[in-house]
Amino acid sequence: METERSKKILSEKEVIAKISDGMTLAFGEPAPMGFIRQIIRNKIRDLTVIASGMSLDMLIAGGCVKKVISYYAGGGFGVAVAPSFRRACESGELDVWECEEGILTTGLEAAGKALPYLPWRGGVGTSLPKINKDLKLIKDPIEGQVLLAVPAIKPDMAFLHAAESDAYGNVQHYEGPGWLDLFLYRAAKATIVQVEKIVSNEDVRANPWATTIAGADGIVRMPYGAHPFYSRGYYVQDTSFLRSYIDVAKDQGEQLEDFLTRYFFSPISHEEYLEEVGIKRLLSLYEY
Amino acid sequence: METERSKKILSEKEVIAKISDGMTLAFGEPAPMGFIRQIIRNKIRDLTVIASGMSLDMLIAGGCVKKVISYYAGGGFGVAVAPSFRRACESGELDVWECEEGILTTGLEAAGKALPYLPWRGGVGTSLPKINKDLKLIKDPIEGQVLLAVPAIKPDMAFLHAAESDAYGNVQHYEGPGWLDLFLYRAAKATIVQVEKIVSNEDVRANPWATTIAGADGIVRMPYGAHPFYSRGYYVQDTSFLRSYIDVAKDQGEQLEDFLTRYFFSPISHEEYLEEVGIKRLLSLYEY
Amino acid sequence: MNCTPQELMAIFLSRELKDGEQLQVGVALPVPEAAVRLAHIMHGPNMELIFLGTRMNVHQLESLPLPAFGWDRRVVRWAESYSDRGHRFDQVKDWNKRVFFIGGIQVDPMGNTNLIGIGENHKRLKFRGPGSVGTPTLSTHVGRYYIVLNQHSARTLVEKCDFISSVGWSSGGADARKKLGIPGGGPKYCVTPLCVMDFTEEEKTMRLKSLHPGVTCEEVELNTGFSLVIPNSVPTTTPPTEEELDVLRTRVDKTGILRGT
Amino acid sequence: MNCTPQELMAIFLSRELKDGEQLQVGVALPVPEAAVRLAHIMHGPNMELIFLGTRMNVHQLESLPLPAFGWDRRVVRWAESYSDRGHRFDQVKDWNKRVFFIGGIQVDPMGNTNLIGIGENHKRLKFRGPGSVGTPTLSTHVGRYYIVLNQHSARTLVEKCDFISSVGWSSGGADARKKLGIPGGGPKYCVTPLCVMDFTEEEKTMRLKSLHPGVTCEEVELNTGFSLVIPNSVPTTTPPTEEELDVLRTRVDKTGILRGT
Repeated sequence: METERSKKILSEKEVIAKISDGMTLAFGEPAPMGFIRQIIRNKIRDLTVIASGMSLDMLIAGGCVKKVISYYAGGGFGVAVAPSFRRACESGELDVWECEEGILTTGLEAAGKALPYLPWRGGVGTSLPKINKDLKLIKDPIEGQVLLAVPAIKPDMAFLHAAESDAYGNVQHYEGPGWLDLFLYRAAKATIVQVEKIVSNEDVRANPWATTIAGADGIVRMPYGAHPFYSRGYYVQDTSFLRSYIDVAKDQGEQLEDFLTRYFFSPISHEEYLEEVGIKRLLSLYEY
Repeated sequence: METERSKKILSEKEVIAKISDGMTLAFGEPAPMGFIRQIIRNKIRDLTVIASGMSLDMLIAGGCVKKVISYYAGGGFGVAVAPSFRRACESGELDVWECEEGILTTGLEAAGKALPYLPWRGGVGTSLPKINKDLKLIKDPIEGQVLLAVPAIKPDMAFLHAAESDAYGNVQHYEGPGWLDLFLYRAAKATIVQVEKIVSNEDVRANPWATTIAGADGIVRMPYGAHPFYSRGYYVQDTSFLRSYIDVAKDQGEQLEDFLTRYFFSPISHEEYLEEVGIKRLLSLYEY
Repeated sequence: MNCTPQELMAIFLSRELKDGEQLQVGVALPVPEAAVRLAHIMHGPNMELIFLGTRMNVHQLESLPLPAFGWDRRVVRWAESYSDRGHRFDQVKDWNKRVFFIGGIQVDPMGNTNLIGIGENHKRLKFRGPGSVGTPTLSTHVGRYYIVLNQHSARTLVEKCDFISSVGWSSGGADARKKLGIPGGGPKYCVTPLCVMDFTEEEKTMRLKSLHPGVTCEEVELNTGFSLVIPNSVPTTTPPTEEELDVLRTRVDKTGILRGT
Repeated sequence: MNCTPQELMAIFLSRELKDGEQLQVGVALPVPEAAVRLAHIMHGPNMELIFLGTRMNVHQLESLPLPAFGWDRRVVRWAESYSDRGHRFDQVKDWNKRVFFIGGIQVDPMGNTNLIGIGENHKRLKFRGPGSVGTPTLSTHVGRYYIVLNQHSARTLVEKCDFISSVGWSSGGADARKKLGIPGGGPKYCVTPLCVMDFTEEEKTMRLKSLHPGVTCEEVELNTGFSLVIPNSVPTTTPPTEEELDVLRTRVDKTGILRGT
């Protein structure tokens, strides 16, 4: 008789070994920054990404992205649009699979349901089916209504950040996952989650209803892994850090290079990154 | 300035006043027996119901059902098929919209998403589209795969049983809702929930992730309201009661009439029903 | 009544919101955020507020401070439930009682809005916008919505959007949405720092409804990139009552975000 | 080795199940329930058991008693998560590592099964069955499944099902499922109290694979309503080991449900 249940805990290096150029990768909310920093540091190229906002911007600034399945890339701090995303779009070097939240989740649901497509109404009458030829206007077979047929969106891997997991991949977010996380998990071929803390299986079974992802394919322990974003129940976002990023990204110049070098390319591990940020700064981000 | 938030607590009578002959009603799991008993006692007729198993059988025995959207009507205790369902099907007096779990939930999801249909693969190659003409075989517009188009299923009302709710309709099941409950809630025009206990809004806000139904249209306090079925966290099913029902239902004769009279037609309220069952019997159904 | 245009906009919008409605506000939209909170305190004990996937009723709280930054997930401390548990769009059929607020980098006379970008070629935009977020689905299904602009400018209010991310009244006409099979009620007003605009009953093109105190028709026309319908007589936007302004300043916008401080 | 046919069936099935698989069992199916629990203890520390919407790994428990009644939701006491939180079918793409067990009021030579009813006219059946439950979707997507019958009878094993609720190998042939676009692996074996049957490689019709101890070919043929493929030599179903029977009786079926006590 076999008696050992296998653990699913991975190191940062083991995760990077699973990623290759050209893959389709999906990133949850808050952004799994530990993974994103490693992807940038390891110079993964030509990715198709499902990501949004400033973490998407960092992936683009890091040179990793060829195509983005995009519904939102806002900036903040007086900048309406994420600067690197904007530059890459306006120069024509980034492919944008233009969509919106309902269309994105519809395509992800189709993948999870092993269907080639699902219909959706949001987007009918807009420019979306004109600028994204994968979205087809159809007449529904029952009543003849005009709808969008959204093809299945199938990420190779989903990367998420969560509060806790046991060693077997039973993930529990604190107060609910980011809005897209479960869609990505259900659609992706594999899901790897970075967590603030690894807890016992008994802790998980004390409240199984809180298990949001049952059976992640890999778990990486990564305290402060969402920095500079928030991690619910642990810390708030580091607003001044994000402001510095926007400030240097606006010009798309040498300062951005310096910033990337300091925080993305130089630290060879998550711990090294946290050393660079400094413990005083991290401890100042308490959540309440 | 208005200062009062409205409560959503209803009496049994107020619930019955919302129901009329010919409606499409959906019943969750465990069966909301308090409502079902009132529906039978008030001789509501010609209903289309989404229900299953023995509670469906009771609704049929009570003469309320014209059509059933059916995926499962098993019996138990050595009887493979619910007896009244079987009799009504074999005599041709009951319309059966034949489906299965995936098709049912697909139709309910279409309703919740305000779509005329959704596609589903389970059922392709079976007799289901032959014996249920509402299920159409289609070719998907992206890859040409053969799928079933399932039309939206739109219940007028959903009736559910849950552990707890606050006065404002924030329902919290104990350890998760019955598998169909949330589909029914999202699809139905209105949802009314009978609960073991009404709790404070502060109790709800102490664990918002446990809120399974946010904003039921009506709440009825009904301790032991699922009897003879289980109520998770409160009591297990009353197996001997269910066995008695099956025993009298098998013959579809006078004994069944007596049973219905005793437990369904005579007690004019849920409390009267509980008196008939008896407190000793109820207290014996503790859950552990 | 001395108040900023942003305060007036928030107070105007707050009066629009009815008790019992579900009010959804996206990130970094201080005027709609303030409007919703003010209405909830003033006349909306049964309103449901939806911020960042969190659904709450906080009528009982003494104050509803605007967050310093719209992306502050600490709003969960007030949650009664999550508006999505990984399935944000499973109940859009009930969104007829939901109201939301939309901005735009371009808005045309029919209330169609553009968050995608400016330029002729989508593969090489002159100005890349932030993207549609959830506005195409929201504008399709909600009972009604409000276009809220931080600036009233001819660069934003244009004859024709380069791209449409949310359909308002499409190419115009009261049946425009019905013809597309879009169930929601569409945009009701466009609210700017200068004025409130509605849509004509038949053509569904934008019409001046009221001018904020001190603003002239000419000023509005000069800053509008299309020919706005101007009625013979245009009233002034009803000023705030003392109570409204007091509640706004002492119980909602305590730090003065709408006063520009 | 003295054991009941039900015990032998459970032990045979338990050997089929691989570590790491997800095993889903419906209500009131004691043979598959016992098989799954036995496999979990014997060689499946990474199996995931799914009963009644509850997902668990209970390898560490000393015993996994069969519930007295299949509908006993107290199985939640072992839950690590719920297999559906109101969305049972959102991840069927991953069901290739899931295994399930199906019964039937009729089963044909291609492993198609009928839970709907017997008769020619669906509006007036001679015998109304319980309905398809989730079997059409499960049989479409799971990696493989097992047909498990409580009785081996010519009334159940028929030439043609009056209705098909779950497609096995459809009208036959190794590509039958592919032609229908159905991704799952289909039925692997049909297990009864008399024997185990598999499906021929090319035609995909039912073939005798092994006879339970003491059962003859003639007995099987007499009780099968279609012409079963019978190879020249038919082995006896491998009997239980002492350890298997011991674990089954002392750690799974303590009350003797499979022994008929």
